[in-house]
Amino acid sequence: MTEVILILLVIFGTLSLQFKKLLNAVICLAIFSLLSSLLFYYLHAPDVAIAEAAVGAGVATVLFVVIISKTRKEEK
Amino acid sequence: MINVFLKWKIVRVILTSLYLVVGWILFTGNLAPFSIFLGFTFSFSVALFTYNIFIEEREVARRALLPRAYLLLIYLGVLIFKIYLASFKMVLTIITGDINPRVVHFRTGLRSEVARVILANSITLTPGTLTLSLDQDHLIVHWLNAKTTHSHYAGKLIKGSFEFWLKKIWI
Amino acid sequence: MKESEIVDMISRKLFPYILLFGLYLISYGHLSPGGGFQGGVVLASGVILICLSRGVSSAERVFPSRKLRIVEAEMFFLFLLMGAGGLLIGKYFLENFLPLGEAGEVPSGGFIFFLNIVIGLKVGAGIILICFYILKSKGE
Amino acid sequence: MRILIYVFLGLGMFFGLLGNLGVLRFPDIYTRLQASSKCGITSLLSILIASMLIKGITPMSGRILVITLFFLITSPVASHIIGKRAWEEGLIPWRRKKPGKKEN
Amino acid sequence: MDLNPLVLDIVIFALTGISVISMVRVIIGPTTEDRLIGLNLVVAQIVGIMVVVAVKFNRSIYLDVALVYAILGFVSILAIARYTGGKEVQK
Repeated sequence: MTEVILILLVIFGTLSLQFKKLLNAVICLAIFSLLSSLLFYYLHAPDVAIAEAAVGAGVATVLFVVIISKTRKEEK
Repeated sequence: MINVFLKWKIVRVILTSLYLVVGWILFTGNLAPFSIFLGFTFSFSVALFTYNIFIEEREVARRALLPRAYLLLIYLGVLIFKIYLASFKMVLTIITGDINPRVVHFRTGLRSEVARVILANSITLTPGTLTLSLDQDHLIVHWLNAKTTHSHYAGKLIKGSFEFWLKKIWI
Repeated sequence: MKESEIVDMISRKLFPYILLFGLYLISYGHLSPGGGFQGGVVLASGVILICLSRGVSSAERVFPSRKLRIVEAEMFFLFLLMGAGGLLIGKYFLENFLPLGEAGEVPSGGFIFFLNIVIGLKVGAGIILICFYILKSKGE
Repeated sequence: MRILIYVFLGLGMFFGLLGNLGVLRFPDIYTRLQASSKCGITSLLSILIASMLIKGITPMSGRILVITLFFLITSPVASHIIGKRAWEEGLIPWRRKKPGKKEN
Repeated sequence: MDLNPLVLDIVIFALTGISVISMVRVIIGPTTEDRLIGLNLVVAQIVGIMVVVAVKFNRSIYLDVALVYAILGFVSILAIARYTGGKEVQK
């Protein structure tokens, strides 16, 4: 179980660096933090999982999206 | 005149905190007296801030605040049964790949806002239909297996018996 | 962009429940994987939901940013004061000076309960303020 | 009771798999949204009902009930938001080309 | 009711495999909306995994994480869909 999640983490980490359009990178980062939250949860650390889910997937995504909508959308 | 508004405000705060206490007890599952006391305190303090958003000033119909609970339960059962039916139909559609999508417009006769929103959500959950927009009483629906594009008949086919039940619950 | 009626209604009815759930996470912090920080973030996410669906001005009418600034500063002061109370009564900074209850019940942690509430309100007020400033800014 | 639990767990995995196949197979965004909104919620609902049946009447199944109600309320709203965004952006729905059919 | 724990393990693995399939849509989706559909599905399946893991470990407090993730996934999808219109829809 944990091996599968670790492989997926590597895949999504590299994908979020690869995308040229910033919004897609933000979506990949949301899935990245979701998977790391699941990893913590499976390893019996639910408080870290709550903090990761709350900050990484909720508030950070909202802030990234709002800031991207107010600046340029493509990476140069 | 000011007295009526004050009374209405007090009623709204009490109703909001009662709704919240039900959620608290259902979630904590802890019937110790201190926990219930904590639930009442927190619900009242949250209700003091948010009563104006939870129940707006113009929602004064009695049925809108206190729907008929037993009919609501029956409605939930019917809805879950229809969701399963819809999913089997969707699986058949996925396997055969036989689709004919159209976009249909129609109107609904419901007056209560909550009932309209629940009607739109139920339409999203039932076979092959997806609400794209809800503006006052005008719905735009994407239909996967369109049989007709006439507005009236399409509305009759899509809404089914939901509108009848919702009218009984909320009006 | 005009927001549709569905999103407006659902976020209106969901908002108090999310606040109550944040308060649950804060107050059960010593029994469950919650705690002050996580509960504060959930409180802030409820306000973000209202900001996204009805606009910043509607959320600012409920929680005025001037009062939020006062709350954030005072909660930090209160935290220091409670730590100093431990220093005065017992030996260490942040030492417990309230009676302990039975294990597994809510009032079992001494003053961890009050400490969690203070931290939760401070974190919630801080994140709400950050979101207000970013959502109101004009951009490029 | 045990058979019922197995049936619900099996239904959850069946619908999840086929819903994903539909999402991969359908031609445009609205039809994909149809597949995801039906089969996704049915798979989750079956798994939650099965875990409620495993636990019986305990505080734990009360919490699972809260999660179920939350998903029944918010999942259609999420698919409605995505559909509305695509509709306002002006994406044209896919339509089957059939010579005999009359265009409206 | 006590169940064979192997069954729950199989269910967890199967759900992980299903969510991998729906991550494919996130990777290859041509438009942003396709990626959002994938994100919505992944959130639902991961909440399912969390509930099944909590039932397997028999810990009631683990369910808090699932509910927190359900709330915040909804908020993030709402933010992405609302704040980033395409060409002419600009806030």
